[in-house]
Amino acid sequence: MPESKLMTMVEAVDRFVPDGSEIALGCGLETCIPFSAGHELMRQKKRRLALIGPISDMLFDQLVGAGCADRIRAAWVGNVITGSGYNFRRAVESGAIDVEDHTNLTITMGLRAGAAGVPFMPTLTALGSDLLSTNSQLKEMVCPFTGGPLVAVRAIRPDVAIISVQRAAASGGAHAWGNLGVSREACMASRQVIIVAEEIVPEDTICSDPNRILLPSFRVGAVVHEPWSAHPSPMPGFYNRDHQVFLDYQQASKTPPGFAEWFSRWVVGVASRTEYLDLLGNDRQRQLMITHSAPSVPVDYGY
Amino acid sequence: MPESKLMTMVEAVDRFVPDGSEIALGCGLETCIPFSAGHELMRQKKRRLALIGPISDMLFDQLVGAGCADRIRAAWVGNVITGSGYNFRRAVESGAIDVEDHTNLTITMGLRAGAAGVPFMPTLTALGSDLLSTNSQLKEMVCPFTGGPLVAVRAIRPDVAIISVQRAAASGGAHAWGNLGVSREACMASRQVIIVAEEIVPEDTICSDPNRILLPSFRVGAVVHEPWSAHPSPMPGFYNRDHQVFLDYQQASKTPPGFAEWFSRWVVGVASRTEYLDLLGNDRQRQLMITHSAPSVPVDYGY
Amino acid sequence: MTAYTAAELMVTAAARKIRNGEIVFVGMRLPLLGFLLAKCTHAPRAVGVYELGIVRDNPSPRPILTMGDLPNLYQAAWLADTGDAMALLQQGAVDISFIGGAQIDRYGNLNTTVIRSSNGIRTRLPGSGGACDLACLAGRHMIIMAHEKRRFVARVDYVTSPGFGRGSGWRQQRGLPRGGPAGVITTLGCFSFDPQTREMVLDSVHPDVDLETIQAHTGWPVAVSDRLETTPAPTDEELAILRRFDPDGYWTGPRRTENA
Amino acid sequence: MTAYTAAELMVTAAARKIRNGEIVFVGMRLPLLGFLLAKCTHAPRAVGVYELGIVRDNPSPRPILTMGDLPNLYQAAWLADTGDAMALLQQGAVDISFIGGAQIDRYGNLNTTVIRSSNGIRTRLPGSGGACDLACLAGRHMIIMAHEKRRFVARVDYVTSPGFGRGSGWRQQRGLPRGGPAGVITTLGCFSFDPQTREMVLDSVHPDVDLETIQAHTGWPVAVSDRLETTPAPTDEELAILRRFDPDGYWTGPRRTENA
Repeated sequence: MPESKLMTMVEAVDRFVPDGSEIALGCGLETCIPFSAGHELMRQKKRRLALIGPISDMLFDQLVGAGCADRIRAAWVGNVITGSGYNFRRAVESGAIDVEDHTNLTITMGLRAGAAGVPFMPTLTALGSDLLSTNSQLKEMVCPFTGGPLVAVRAIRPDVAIISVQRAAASGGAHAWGNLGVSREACMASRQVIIVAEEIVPEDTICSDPNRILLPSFRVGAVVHEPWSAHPSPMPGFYNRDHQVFLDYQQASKTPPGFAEWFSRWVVGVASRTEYLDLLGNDRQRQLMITHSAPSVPVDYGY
Repeated sequence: MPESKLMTMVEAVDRFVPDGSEIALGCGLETCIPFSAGHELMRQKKRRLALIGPISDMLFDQLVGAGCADRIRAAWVGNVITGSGYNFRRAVESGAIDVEDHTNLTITMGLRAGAAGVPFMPTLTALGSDLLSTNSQLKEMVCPFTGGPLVAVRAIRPDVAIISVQRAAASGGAHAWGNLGVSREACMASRQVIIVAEEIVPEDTICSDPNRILLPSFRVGAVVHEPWSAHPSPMPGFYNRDHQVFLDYQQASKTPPGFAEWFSRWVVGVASRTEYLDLLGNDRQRQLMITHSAPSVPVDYGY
Repeated sequence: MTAYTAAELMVTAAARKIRNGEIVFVGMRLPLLGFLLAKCTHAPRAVGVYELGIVRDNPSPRPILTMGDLPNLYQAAWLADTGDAMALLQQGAVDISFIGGAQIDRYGNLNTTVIRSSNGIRTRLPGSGGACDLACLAGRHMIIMAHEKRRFVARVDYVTSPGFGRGSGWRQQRGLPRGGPAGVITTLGCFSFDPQTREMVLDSVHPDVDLETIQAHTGWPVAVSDRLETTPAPTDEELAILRRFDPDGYWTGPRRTENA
Repeated sequence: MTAYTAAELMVTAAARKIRNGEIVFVGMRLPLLGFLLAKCTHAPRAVGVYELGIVRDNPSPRPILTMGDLPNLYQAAWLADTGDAMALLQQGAVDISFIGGAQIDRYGNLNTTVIRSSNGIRTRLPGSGGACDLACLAGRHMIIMAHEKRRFVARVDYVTSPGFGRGSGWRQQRGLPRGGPAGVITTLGCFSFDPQTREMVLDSVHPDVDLETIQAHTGWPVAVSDRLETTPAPTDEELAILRRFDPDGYWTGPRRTENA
């Protein structure tokens, strides 16, 4: 029997995310965003985090509003269906946080470099843009073969990645499906990985489909069982996106007092994801659950 | 209804592999080697091919013996369970073929560069080896960030990749499972892809599990329905490795007359894969078929 | 003829830029609808690539508000990594893409990063996302944005997504491998770029908009095509399809949320 | 005590080099068995990484002849790309690996590419495969090979897989980030490398082998450890396990096919 890495979100965040950590989260860009982990980071008053991800829908804006972050390494920070992230805007404008401006492709190449274990990767993007002058992790270089200009992206190696997935075993083996964003690279590039799973399943379920395993379990530090961890973002196989929450947050976060009210109600006003779900209500959850089931046709790994 | 790309192996090879092509095949290294495609290349007397792949078990040796190739871009050419490839050895020693010597990692990085659309990728391997002086596609370079030495691997962009998979739809959507080797990179790096499938299935079967699709079908040129295409290499979900064939081939290929005999019996002595399987015999096929079924637990892509 | 909103006109104009069989990198917001409209009208063989790591060649089974909505994953043609979608782009496999911006200049350079006002106040915007990548690497890209004087400026404060830089030859000099903006669709008209000077040229004005209005909302002297036209209105069929995909008018209705 | 073959002794010696919990990059042939033996004896928590794109943390359900055999994929801990397995290696996540060679020199440099004989005839070998990568990037690597004078040479004809190059400091100078050969297991004895000079040092001779035989089969003056031992024979338990995994003696029996 492999060692169990099951623990609560409180314990996982406490143990694996010290203040000052560089943390990749929201690696699905719009799907499977680990909002529950983000809220626990806020409840534990984590400070000086660097947030890494191409786009983490509105989670980065929430973490900035809660004062957890002093640096963002991202391509886009806002609220996907409404636009600007107001906490982010205020924090940058006041100088409270630094931004390392990436594009989706540069941050992907940076994580791929980290995952591959090389100090940089080259890309053709961002040539001629002002990102080259404001982000020191991007350097123009000459291709050793063609002689043409390229942009070198320095490897990104987060201290920890937090990934919301559909199902995991206690050992850390995990199945993720849907669009994967930069999840695979982020897991392989990070020194530590926290898996947040909708369901805990037997090892055999995970090993029944080894191609769907996100990363080798020896790279996983913690497995947290937390249903609805990604709400209000969607989780393929479980629940749809809760658009209204994004609209409500936009309104709430326009002013600091509005954000404070949202924060006291939805984050510090609940002690855990269970209480959050109680506050959300059963009806709301029922409305979001998938109603059109579409199972995959199995494959055979026999011998 | 999407356009059907179904055609015979004769037609696919005739249409998509002109003499002089750079061709990636055997991308599973030991599994899913497209032997049937290789044998059709030999029957059609293809010439001046460049063969690309880290390790293609003994297929490259066969193609070299048949005179199809004048260049090899690979990490290892032989016969996995017996060692040397005798045709390869003879051809290199006589100067009939050129070898671009790679390691598994350099050829992978070259294909990943081709797949990513960048002109090279850096790696830490091969420093201090003589590969750097004999392979012009590897160049020592200085990291723009760390100042340390690296090896730049020039992008590899095959003209065509031939990939044996378990199941495909007529449109080119294909499911591959098991160890994937460099299949994903090779498909994305190649200008044209030929899919050879054990089974042709409805589009819905493929779309029921989009994470398992090997590459977007708009990149596929041909879909060939050819059961047992990978024999004697193993095909997960279908049949085990036929070790005896590798041992027999080792003996046969030790001398040019031995190889000629093997070639006339197993390649030009049969007009198609169907005739090859008749020659192999039903009993042999039955012995190789998987007997312990191990289906994957399905996942849900509903909404 | 059915009444329509400015956004519906813009989405329709965008959809018409997609040719049948093209590989389309589908951005956030209005382009989502433009791609669906094209698929359902003149470009049924168009394929959509989404930065989340999605490729689709059929429309989603129900309306979506954003590309991560689960119906957009159902029976997708490929679900993979963001890096795989970006690889198609970097290779040159993407024919056309659509991006927006907060500021644009006459050469089609776009800013979605930071605005500096004359009194020294900075306004921070969300950043590039995939916009810079699309502007650098797609075969061509279309720009869709609100036409306001504060947005159509002589020089953008920050080049997030390069257009033609300072004009003719600039992209080649910077090493950009291909592409450049093919046109701009605004709330007032449609522009293309002069093949020589690379400057924005007004090709059509939307119904009920006049040249003076456009000039008044543009921070440089507008170059006008010899063959200036009126932007064709959406057909009833196009509107019906749009409203099927955006039934609540979230993106194309009067209730649309405007954001930089 | 059960009689055993030279290959069984070598595999046993190799298995003992694996520590419990280590990440092992498992090469072709004998190392396949060495890993399985270690898993079933002192290193149950060892994890195997295979260049085909396989990670396993349990033994395969039936004997395999090579790593691509389907039982090696069944209930694997990860089935992925060759690039993913190599990424673990390049990152420095692999603790130990095993490689073979056709020629070796006193600094553990290996040649599996080409032999040049004195009469000018070249013999082409299969090439690196993953051997160069393992020699460059694993935390440490063990070398397993037949001990013959034509193989143990003063200087290899081609450096396929770097050992310690020309001795002390060489790997650092070339920019290799870590590692180096930790030992050599031959058909005659076991060697380690001197921490200062980086030269191969004989630590043990196999039962019934004497020093003179080893020197006679080595193309340079052999350095011998002050604490020279006899290589411990495989235990009955080890032999029983080995024969379970190699029931026909393909790799460890007298019928084993020898190849460069």
